[in-house]
Formats: sequence, structure tokens, C-alpha cells
Amino acid sequence: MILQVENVSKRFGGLQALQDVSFELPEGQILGLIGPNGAGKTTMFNVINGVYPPESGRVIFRGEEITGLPPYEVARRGLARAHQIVRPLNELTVRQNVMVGACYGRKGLSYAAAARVADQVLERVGLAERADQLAGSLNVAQKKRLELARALASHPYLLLLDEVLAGLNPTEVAAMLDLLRRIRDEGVTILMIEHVMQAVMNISDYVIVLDYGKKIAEGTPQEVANDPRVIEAYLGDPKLARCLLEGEESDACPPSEKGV
Amino acid sequence: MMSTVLEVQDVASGYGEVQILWGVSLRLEEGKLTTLVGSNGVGKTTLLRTVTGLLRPWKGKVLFQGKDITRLPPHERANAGIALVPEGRQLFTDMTVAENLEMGAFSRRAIAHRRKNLERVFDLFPRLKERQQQKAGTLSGGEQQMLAVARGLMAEPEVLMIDELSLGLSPVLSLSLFETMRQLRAEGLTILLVEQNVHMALAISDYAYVLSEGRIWMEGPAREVAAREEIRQAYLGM
Amino acid sequence: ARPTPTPTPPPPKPTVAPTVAAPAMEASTPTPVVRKAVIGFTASQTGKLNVESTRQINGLTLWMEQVNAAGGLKLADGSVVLFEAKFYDDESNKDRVQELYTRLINEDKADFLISPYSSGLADAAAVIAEQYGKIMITTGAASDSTYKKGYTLVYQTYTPASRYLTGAFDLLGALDAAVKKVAIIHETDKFSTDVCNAAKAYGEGKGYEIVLFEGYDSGTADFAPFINKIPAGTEAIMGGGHFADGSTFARQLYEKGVSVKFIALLVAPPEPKFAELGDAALGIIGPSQWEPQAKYSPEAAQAAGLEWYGPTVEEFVSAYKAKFNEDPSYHSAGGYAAGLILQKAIEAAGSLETDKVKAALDAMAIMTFFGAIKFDTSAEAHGLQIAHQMVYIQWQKDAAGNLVKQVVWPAEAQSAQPLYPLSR
Amino acid sequence: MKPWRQPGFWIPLLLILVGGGVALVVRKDTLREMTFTLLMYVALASSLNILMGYTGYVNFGHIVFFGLGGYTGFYFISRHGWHLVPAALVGGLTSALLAALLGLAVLRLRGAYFALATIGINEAARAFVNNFRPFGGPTGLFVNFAIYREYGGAPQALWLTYTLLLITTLVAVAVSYTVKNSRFGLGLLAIREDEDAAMVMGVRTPRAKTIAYVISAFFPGIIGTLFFFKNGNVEPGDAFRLHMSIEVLVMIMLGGNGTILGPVLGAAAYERLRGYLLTSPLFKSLHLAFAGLALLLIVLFIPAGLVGWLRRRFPVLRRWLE
Amino acid sequence: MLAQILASLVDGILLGFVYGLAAMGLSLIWGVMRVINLSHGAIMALGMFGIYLTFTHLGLNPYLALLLLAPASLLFGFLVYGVAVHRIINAPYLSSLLATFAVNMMVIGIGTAVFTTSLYNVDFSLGTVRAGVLALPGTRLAAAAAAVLITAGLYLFLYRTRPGKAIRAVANNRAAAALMGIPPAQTLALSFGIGTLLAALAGGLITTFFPFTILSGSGYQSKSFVICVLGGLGNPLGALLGGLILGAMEGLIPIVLPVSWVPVVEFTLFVLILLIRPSGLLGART
Ligand SMILES: Nc1ncnc2c1ncn2[C@@H]1O[C@H](COP(=O)(O)OP(=O)(O)OP(=O)(O)O)[C@@H](O)[C@H]1O
Ligand SMILES: Nc1ncnc2c1ncn2[C@@H]1O[C@H](COP(=O)(O)OP(=O)(O)OP(=O)(O)O)[C@@H](O)[C@H]1O
Ligand SMILES: [Mg+2]
Ligand SMILES: [Mg+2]
Repeated sequence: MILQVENVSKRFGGLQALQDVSFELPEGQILGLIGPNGAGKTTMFNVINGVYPPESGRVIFRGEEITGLPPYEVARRGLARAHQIVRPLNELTVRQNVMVGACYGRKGLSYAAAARVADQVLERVGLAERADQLAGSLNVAQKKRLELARALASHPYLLLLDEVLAGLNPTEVAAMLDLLRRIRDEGVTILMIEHVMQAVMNISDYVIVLDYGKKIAEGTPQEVANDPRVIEAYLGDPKLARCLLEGEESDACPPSEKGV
Repeated sequence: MMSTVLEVQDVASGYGEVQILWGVSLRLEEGKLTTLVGSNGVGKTTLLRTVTGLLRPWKGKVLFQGKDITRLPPHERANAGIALVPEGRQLFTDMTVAENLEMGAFSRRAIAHRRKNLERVFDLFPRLKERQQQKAGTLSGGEQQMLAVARGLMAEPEVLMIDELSLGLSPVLSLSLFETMRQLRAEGLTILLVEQNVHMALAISDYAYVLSEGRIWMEGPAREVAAREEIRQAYLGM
Repeated sequence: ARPTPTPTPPPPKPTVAPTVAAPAMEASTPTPVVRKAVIGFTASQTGKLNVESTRQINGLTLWMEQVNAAGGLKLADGSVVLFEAKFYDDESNKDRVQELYTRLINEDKADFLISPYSSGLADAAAVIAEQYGKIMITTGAASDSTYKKGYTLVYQTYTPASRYLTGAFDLLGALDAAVKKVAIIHETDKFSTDVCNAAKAYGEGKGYEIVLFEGYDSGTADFAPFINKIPAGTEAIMGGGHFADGSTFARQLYEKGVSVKFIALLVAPPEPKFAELGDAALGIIGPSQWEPQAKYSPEAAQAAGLEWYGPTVEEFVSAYKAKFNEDPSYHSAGGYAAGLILQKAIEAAGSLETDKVKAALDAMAIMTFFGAIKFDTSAEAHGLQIAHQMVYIQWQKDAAGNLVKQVVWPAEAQSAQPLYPLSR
Repeated sequence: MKPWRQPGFWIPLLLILVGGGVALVVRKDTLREMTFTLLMYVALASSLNILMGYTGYVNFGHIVFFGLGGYTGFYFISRHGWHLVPAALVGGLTSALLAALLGLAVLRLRGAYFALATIGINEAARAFVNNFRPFGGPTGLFVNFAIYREYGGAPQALWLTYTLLLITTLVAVAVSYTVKNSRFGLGLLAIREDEDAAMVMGVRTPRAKTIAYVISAFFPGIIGTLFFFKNGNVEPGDAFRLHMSIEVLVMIMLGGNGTILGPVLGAAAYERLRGYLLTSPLFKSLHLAFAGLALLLIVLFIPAGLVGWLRRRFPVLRRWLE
Repeated sequence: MLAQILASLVDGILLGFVYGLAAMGLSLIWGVMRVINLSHGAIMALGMFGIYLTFTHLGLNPYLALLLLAPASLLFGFLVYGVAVHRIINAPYLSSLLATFAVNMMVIGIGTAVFTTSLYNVDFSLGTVRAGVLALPGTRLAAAAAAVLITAGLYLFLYRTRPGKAIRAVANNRAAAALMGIPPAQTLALSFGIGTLLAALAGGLITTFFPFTILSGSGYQSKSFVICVLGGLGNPLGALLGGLILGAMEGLIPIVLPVSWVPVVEFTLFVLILLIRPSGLLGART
């Protein structure tokens, strides 16, 4: 198990954002984290990587408890994250952005080495020709790729991806899914939050569902999509569930994954 | 003949250098409930921000009651009768519930109807009546959404636009909100609805626009749109 | 390069002011060699020292105009020296003073320097003067410490800080031997602190009990905390700092109805504006470097066995009034006196050469309208003013009920009897 | 990434070396005095830039380090007869130590709150020194003219001070460049852009900020010692002038916040402009107002400063103007 | 001893009213617009000279003159907002710090050219009220009363009137306020104007008991920062309370320490509060 989340609870004032959530991530897989808006998914990420300390519960990463560690300590242990709301370092170049990831990631590369890694990673996510542009000048889709590039450059064991597919067109989604699979195949574990159901159901080895801060289901995509509670809380439509289950060929499915 | 209250003509808009809308046109007929359908990030909110003036269109026009209002600042559009319940609620978190509602009725046109609207809003959302003196920021998410909608209703608008009506509301409450929309429409209010629950939205609407990649992909009477095969597949999951 | 004057036997020294001597000189020498002596200084045209500095410069300007108008200063070799001023704004800030004085010396070829106003700035300028071997007459700078740094070319016009308030204890002793409890409250700038430390030591030496000794920040406007701290039974208050705080302090002492018998404050009381305090000013005593009422005269000089030099008090006052349309303050007089000292030294040296002028300054013992002038020539405190005395003024009411300044100490300079004790 | 092969590195250094070297070659005292003030501001601005330009923390209290470091260095010269060089180093180290202690606390504040706290620190430091006996309290400290003999006379002492300042300035600018173009500096820039994102990427922000603060504080301590030594005395009022902090800040803004060359050009431009306004008969009495107007125009219309504006306007210059 | 404590406390509190008033404008502008107005002190000085000029040249009673000063300073505030602040209201805070500081330099620069830096005095007295150990100058009592009135007025304005509520709404959420039909730019100009007005009035009141120079404002400005942090931002009552606390401190600390330590304590406290509760002792917890 690369990551164990044990009975994590987190509240914001009167709002119970997470309540007693537990799950485990086996190494080398892609895991989907889904749930309605405001279910606490992003909060879960924030707790895992140390942005918020939880009120109770533990987070264990590669056998070491990291609960309450500041985010930079977590990052240095090999846990990288791409944000839901992109946070590019606007006044720095795209290359510098990625270099930050490389310099301060798990390997803590030197300045020169980081520059080399940055160029490789940018090549990989398709931003190579923009390396010298200021990050602020990228469009949203490119910024999402930049988020991913920064995370990759840190050579993480575990990658937390918060809606990196949002805002991408179907072709881009397909390309990105390819990339994610290759990253997984290199041994990086991926935990992804995603509302693009088709994608999640396709790529995930395992899916966890949150609702109102509680884990309401988990299992393979098939199991989850058939769970009545998930259908009620999140999918809302049995037909859609069937589509997800049967794959894109099903006549129950929309022509492209426009999301729900 | 029905008259057009609000018309968007060939609007292009975006943020910084990123273009989001690529020539969108849309008309709101008086007293009708229109719905705007589209996936995440296609630019629905961007369109509403452009209509209210929070965002300057790069090209195109916005007409309100036949007048070109493209260059009016947002507060003048609000005073003219365009109300928006914005995405993310945007409450005055440090002010009380009552004060938020009062701010909703800030425009001159709304003051006269304040008492009447307040009664209706409290009728609709008894919870708000109980919590008048509570700071808006301390309300629960659902209550905040109620307050946001209520604040929009206080404006006594000509056109009410609601971005994500049922966001964060319990199913029961969202149902009753849809019912309210129908009621308001019956009272003659012009409404533009953006809603994730496309099923419900189409069911209560008169007319529908489908926005895709920053362009109007399809439009028509809501019933017809809902019946179209590609819509059923793309947005209704059928 | 300046032309070196050819040494000729000095003519008999004029013992009257150049204003008086002028017509005679012009008549007797048809076309003398005219030489220019540049006097360099900085003025605080902006910043917090602006007011005092301006007065000081006014005095200096008046002196220079008078000398030049009188045809200049005649040297031993028959050449005539005309003075020219070169100056810059130091913004009341120390960080530019040194740059500006270096510029005055090297670019503007200043022959002699006058200090900026205030001890702090003068101190910064003195280093430069000494480094470049230029004579600097300080005025408006009373700190003792400047003269304890081993300088040899810096000469002080003012009575040094250590003797600023000591006379107030003497006066108090003369008025009322029974008074023992004195509170000292002073501004915590360098000057006021020096003054009050010296005064405290002096007072304690005379058997006074200093019941409160506190400092306040420059710019303090509220003195209530100090006033509230004055212990019951305190009979006299001394201290203060500069005009702003001193006048405020006096006013609040009055408003708070602090009843002591004797109040002496630094710097502020001699200012004419102090009278604007009205009743709060009544009876307040203050040391002054100079006052128009002070009775310095050729006769007094003779009595003291000193040479009299320069205009009389009345001549200075009326010339100043005529030019600047206001009564001269001691800053103005100090500015004028600095010029006068320089003039006398050049005249005595018969030369513009630093060495000779320095020797003349070291030997100087004169009395002017500003008072007696003599410099310490010891290695420990070279240039320190040792002859000049403070006068102590007190605000009193004249027959018409108007506030007027009277000199009440030293006894020989008294223009009126001290008002004692204060009635509040 | 060899710095000496980068024009962005040697352009500012060369400028300073030439500008500051002229006085050394010509041996003209007025020029030396003028350049002294200039170099002092260049070094102060460049060192403040290490904090403000790279991490984005606006420090109104940079002058605290000038004051306290300078006081400490001067204390050892005047009371213990130290030579200028070790005293200046101790002054710098004291400032650095102080920054390390302060930094751990106040760098937790962000944005305007940090800026305000630094104002508070400045006032507290001034008031403290005013009451601190070993530093002479309100009267400050002074040296006897005789100590210059140790340096071969006053002129030699002044030339030495000047040379030391020139070296300090060069080092400050070189350090500023090295920091910016290093792994560490990259972390600082990330903090400036988005502190939370930087943290998530693994930048140990509290430590990085504190180190930047410490480096930035070291130079003013040295400069303070040199300046007070040159003046021959020090008083609390001169050592902690809030106004001077703000002027340094303005210089950075004028030249370009976060650039290497910006503080150098900004300090030079500001000093010359002020000098001109001060001496021009037209502006003399209103120079403060005109300086204010100039500042306002910069803030309103070229917020990126001279270098920032040039870089944006002519991207070809990016390589040359770092 | 008890007498000294009583006298010090009363003096401190009286002064605290004025401090509170001085801080109120800063607090309003900061709270509403997130602009730290570094021209605050300069504007206070303008207020002082406004009263001085009307008093000495027109012979107007200072309290009447305040009524003239109010609209004039409001207009001046609009002007400053329009020229210096509006363009950068959404820029990083360093911009607004520097822009308002530039205004400060201009005001002080022109002020120095006109008035020099010499000391001015409004020679106006309302006598002294004596009660036991207490001696309370009438002008200070009047200033305290004025401070209370102005606080109450401002409170009522902000919490009871439409424009006042609009100011709070804009402060809270600029975009949403525009959607309600509240013109944000005008409202911001109004709050800046009121902030300026308060600064000028505070300055004007101070002239009745303290002498002043064109540079006098800066000391009050520094104290106002402390007060804002004590009292929380944007709330007039907070500013008044903060002022009273500071005043009381300034009265009481000297009893145990030399007065010259007061600023050390004051500003150290300021930094500490910032660290512990940046939203102010009386402000909401964030
Ligand atoms: N800093 C915060 N303070 C107060 N409430 C917060 C905070 N952050 C999140 N919340 C609330 O916590 C709840 C969970 O938020 P979270 O961002 O984890 O949802 P999510 O599952 O990621 O939703 P989405 O799918 O919309 O991203 C929401 O109701 C949100 O409003
Ligand atoms: N302030 C902004 N700056 C830059 N890009 C933005 C900004 N706001 C939105 N965008 C981008 O513009 C695109 C359209 O956004 P918009 O909010 O209009 O979509 P939407 O249709 O309302 O989506 P949703 O259903 O998620 O509300 C998105 O890709 C979004 O990321
Ligand atoms: Mg989320
Ligand atoms: Mg939207």
C-alpha cells in the first residue's frame, strides 16, 4: 500500500467536509476519486498533502505517517499534486515553473539538472515549444498540462491529480489518458479526481466515491457504477451507469464524453 | 407577438488572451423561461458575466429592451433590471442575512417593492426568515444558496439569470426551487437558467440553448431540444 | 589656486565695524587687488530644522552683505577680500552633509566653512572640514562632544551644551535658597540630553535633589505622562529640548495647573513665537545664546579687559530688522557672529591662509554684540567656546499687560527683576 | 549556466565597477563622496531586492539592519578600537542574526501585514536604541578623529571606506544574481508567485524566506558600519529613518522589482533625480512634491519599473537585462 | 500613587479618543478597500492647517471651522482617489502603498514649501476643568466628545444608511455589489473621501490642544496602524476602542517605566498582535 488514509475527519467551522474517511491505495495503479460537488474530494487531497491538518485520523505514505506534515515535507517524500484551480507561477517561464518541481521534488535536483529534466518533461506533455514563454500567457488547457508537468518533474511516487481533464476537448482527453497510463506503467501511482465519468471509468483500476464528506462506496468501476447509493447520490441515472459499465459501444451512451 | 427582453448578438469574450466565447447569439423572450445547457467550462458563466457587464465582450452586442447596453457598467445594468444569481453565490459574508437581502433590493426600481418581495422570499425560504440576523458567512452551504437566490429575487428584475440554480442544495430543496422558477415564470418574469440538472431544467423551460466549445450548438423549444437524439445522448445520458 | 598674499607689515587694525569703516577705506585706496573668499555651508532649507537654519543663514547673509557693501575686508597686503557664499540644502539630514561639504571644499573651493544648523549635522560636517584642513566656524551647534574628538580646525560660536542650564541653577539658588527639589524632563536628542546630563550633575553638585529625570522623544506632543509623573512637592522644573516640544510642554504645564515655583526650559522660551502661548508663557525662564536686551557693549568689553569688535547690539538688531522684517533670534545672531569671528580672524591674520587664520582664532579673545568669544586651545577640547555666556530670559508682563522678554540672569545683564515664584 | 558568461551577470557588475572605479582612478574627493552615496543606495536596494524582489515580501524595515548593524560595527570601532574591516563584518553578521530571529516570527505574516510589521519593527528598534545605554542612548556614539591615524590619516581612511563600499556593492549585486539564478532563488521566485503552490511543490517556504531575509539583511549591516565610520558618529535618529527605507523601495520600483539591474539603475536614477531636484532653482523648494509626482507616475504607468518595462517591450533584451 | 494612576488613566483615555478618531479614517479605507493609506498622516496635517488658517485668518471658531473642513476634505479625498488610487485598486498592494505614499510626498512637499516645517499653534482655549487630582483641558474634553459623536455618526452611517451599507457591501464583495446595482467606483471614492474627511477632522481637532507642524501627521499615522491592528479593520467602534486602549497604555506604562520606553512597548505589542491575531484583537477571527 503506497497510501493509507485512516478515519480522516475535517471540518470547516460548522461544515463537516470529511467524516471518518478511510481508504488504501495499492502501488502502481490509477485510482479514481469521484463524488458530487462539495463532497470533500479536494479537501481530501488537501489533507493528504498537508495543506490542511485533519481533526482526526491518519495519513500514511509509504509506511510513514505524514499526518500534519507541512506540504513541502510531503512533496519531498515523493507525493506530487496538480491543482483543480490551476496555480501557475505567472511571472516565471514555463521552464522555470517545471524546474521548481524538479528542484524541490523527491530528488531535489540541482539547478542545471532541473533544467534538463524540465525540458524532457515539457516535451512529454507537449509544451516544449512554449518553454520560454511566461506561464501566465498560457491558456487554461495548457496551464493544466503545466500543472501536470510540474508534478511529473518532481519524480513522485504518488501523483494527486485534481480534475486535470476538465477543460480538455475529447481528443485532448484521449491523449492525456494515454499519457497517464504511460506514467502509471512507469510505476507511479495516480489518484485522480475527475468529473469526466467516461474517462474515470475507463482508466481507473479502482474507484472511491465520496458524498457529503463520507465514503459511500468503493470498488472497481463496474461495482461502483452499479452501486445504488452512488447512482442516487452522484450518477443519478441508471442508464448512465449502464453505459459506464458497458463501455462506449453501449447504445445507452452519449456520443462523446461531454460529462454529466 | 412576444417581445424580446434581452438579446446577445454575436458575442466573443474571454479572459486575458484566452478566448472562451466565439460569437454567441441568444434571445430571451418576455415572460419565458429559457435554459442554457452546456458541459463544464464551455463558457456558460462567461456568457452570463458578459451579459451583466462583469466581463467586457471583445466583440458583439448586448441589447436590453431594444437598447444597446454593451458599454454600460454592471451596476447600471443591474439598475436597469438585469439580475444575476452568480456562480459561487458571492454573498456579502460579513453582513447579516437581512442586510444581504436589503442589498439585493438596492436599486431604485427594487426599493418600492421591497416589502412585497421580502414577504415572498420569506415565504419561499422560511429558514431565511428565522436567520435574519445571522451573518451570511456562517450559513450552511445550502442556506447560502437559498440566500443567493433570494437576493436575486429581491431585485425586482426584468430578467433574472441564475447560474447553477440547484448547486449544493438537497434534492428536495432543488425540486421546490424548480417549482418556484415555474411559478415566477407564471407571474411573468423572464428567466435564464443555467443548471447541471439538465433533465429538470429542460422540463420546466420554454426554450433552450446548447452551448458547446464557446458556440451555440443548438437551440429550440425546450421540449424539442430535449427530444433531439444528440442532446439525449450528450447531455441527458440516454 | 589662490594668489598667495605677499607679506607686508600689517596696518593698524580697525577696531570698529566695517560698516563704519567703509567710506574711509574706499576713499583712501583707489583700486586695491580684490580677492574672493568663498564661505561654504549647507542650510536646512527643507526638513525639520528648516526654521532655525533659515534664521541662522539670514544672520550670516546679513554679515556678508555688510562686509561686502562696505567694500570688503582689507588685508595686510592691501588687497581686499570680498566674501561669497556657496551653499546647498542638506534637507536637515545627515546623509548628504558630508557629500555636500566635500563638494564645497573641492568643487566650490570654499576657503572657510560655516557649520550647518544643529549639533548632529555640524558634527558630520566637522569631520570633513578637519580632513581637508579647512577652518570651520560652528554655529547653532552647542554639543560639547564635537570638540572632544581631536579636531584642530573647528571653532564653536555658541556656549556649549554643558553650560546651557547650569545658570538656571545659579539663578534659582540666588532667588530662593530653600528650594531643593527639581524635576528635569528633556528631549532625548543629543543636544538636550547633553545639556540635561550636565545640568543634573551640576545641580546635584550644588545640593539639589533631582526628583525626576526623564527623556522624551523628539516630536512628542503629549506631555501628560510626564506631568503626571512629577512627584508632589517638586519645586522647580527644568529641561525641554527644542521649540516645538518646549512650547508644548510649557502650555501643558499651564493647562494642567502644575504649581511649581520655577520653570526653565531650553531653546523654546527665547523664541518670539513663545509669546503666542499667552499666560502659559508667563514666568517661564529660558537660556539663550543671545538676546537683543543683552547689555554687551564696548564699555562692557573694556571693563572685562577685552577688545570690542563688530557692530553694537543696536546696530545689529536694526540692520537685521530692516532686512528681514523680524526681530533677530539668537540663531540669527549666531549666524552673524560666526561670520564676524571669521572676519576678525582673517583680519588679525592679515591673510586667508588656514594656518594663519587658525593661529588668530586660537589667540582670539574679543567681545562682540553676541558676547565674549574665546576658544579652548587644549588638545582635549580644542575649539570649544569658553568665554561666551548664556543669558537667561523670562517672559514677563509690561505695564500694558503684554508679554515681554526680559533678561533676568546673569545679574549684570538683567533688564528686569525675575518674577518669582510662579503664581499658578 | 556559468554566470560570467551571462550578460545579465556582468552588465550590472561592470556598470558598478566602472561607475565606482572612476573615483578611485581620478582620486577626486567630491566624486568619491557623490559616488559613495550612490553606491550605498545601490547596495541597499540590491540587498532589499533579494527579499522584496524575489520573495515578494515588502520590507519597510530594511533600514533597521542598516541601523542596528551599523550601530554594532561602530560600537566595536569606537568603544573597543576595532579596525573597520572586522567591525563591518560583525555589523553585517549582527544584522543577519537579527534577521534570522525576526524572520522566523514575522515572515509568517503575508502581504500588507508583513509590510506593516516591518514598520513596527523599525519604530521599536529606534525607540529601543534610544534607550540602550551601551549604544549611548539618545546621544549615540562617536569616534575620536585620532583613530583615522591608524589608517594613515583621514583621507586614507575615507578612501578605504569607499573601496570597501565598492566591494560590498559588487558582492551584493553578484550575490543577488547568484541567488536569482540558483535552485534556492527559484524557490524564492516560486514563493513570490504563489506561496501555497510553492509549498505544495516542495519549497520549504519558512526556511527559504528566512534565508533570503538573512542574506538581504547582511549587506545593510556592513554598509551601516561603513557609513557611520565615515560620518564619525551615529545617533538613533539617523540610523532608523523609515523614510530611507521607503526611498530604497522606491528605487527598486523605479528600476524594476525582482531584476538584477533594476535596483542598480533605479538607485542611480533616483539619486541623480533627487540631486537635480535639490539643486535646481526651479524645483528646489518643491523637490519632495516632484519626487512624489514622479513616483506616482511610475506606480500608475510603469509598475514593472524601467528594466521590467524594457524586458516586456523588447523581449530581445531579456538575455541582456536580467 | 493612586492619584497618579487615576490622572494618567484619565489623560490617556482622553488622548485615546483622539487617537481613535485619527485611526478611524485609516481603518475605514484599509478595511473597505484593502488600501493602506500612507497619505493619512499628510491629510491629517492638511486638516490641522485648514483649521489654523480659518482660525487665524478668518477668526472662525475651530469647531465651526470643522464644518467647513469636512466637505473640503471629502472633495480632496475624491480627488486623491481618482488620481492616485483608482487605477491601481486591483493591483498588488505594493502599488497602493507606493501610490498613497507618493501623495504623501506631494502634500508634504507642497506643505513644506508653503508653511515651512515650523510650529503652528491654534491659540484657542476652553479653560480647564478641575476635579480633585484631575485637570482636564476643555478642548480635550470637547475633542473626546467630538470623537464619540463622530464615531456614533459614522457607525450609524455605515450600519443604518443606504450609502453606508453600500460601502460595507463593496468592501465585502466588489463584484457582487456591482450586480446589486451599487456603483463600486463611486462607492470606493466615497469611502476614500470619508476616510480622508475623518483624517482631516482628527487633525483639526488636535490643533485645539497640541501645536503642530506640517510633519506632525506621521506620528499619528504610525499610531493609527497600531490602533487598526488592535481594533480590527473597517469598524469605527473598533478604531475607537483601539485608540482608547492605546491611549490608556500610553497613560499607564510611564508609571512603571521611563516614558521613553513607551514606543518600544507599543510597537513590540503591535508586532506581537499582528503575529497572533492579524485580524485585530477585536476583529473577527479568520
Ligand atoms: N477553506 C475552507 N473553508 C470553509 N469551507 C471550505 C473550505 N474549503 C472547502 N470548504 C467546503 O468544504 C466542502 C468540501 O469542499 P471540497 O473542495 O473538498 O469539495 P470537492 O469534493 O472537491 O468538490 P468539487 O467537485 O466541486 O471540487 C465544500 O462545501 C466547501 O465549501
Ligand atoms: N477568471 C478567469 N480567467 C481565466 N480563465 C477563466 C476564468 N474564469 C473562467 N475561465 C475559463 O473559461 C472557461 C469557461 O468558463 P466558464 O466559467 O464560463 O464555464 P461554464 O460553462 O460556466 O462552466 P461550469 O459549468 O463549470 O460553470 C473555462 O475553461 C474556465 O477555466
Ligand atoms: Mg474539488
Ligand atoms: Mg459556470
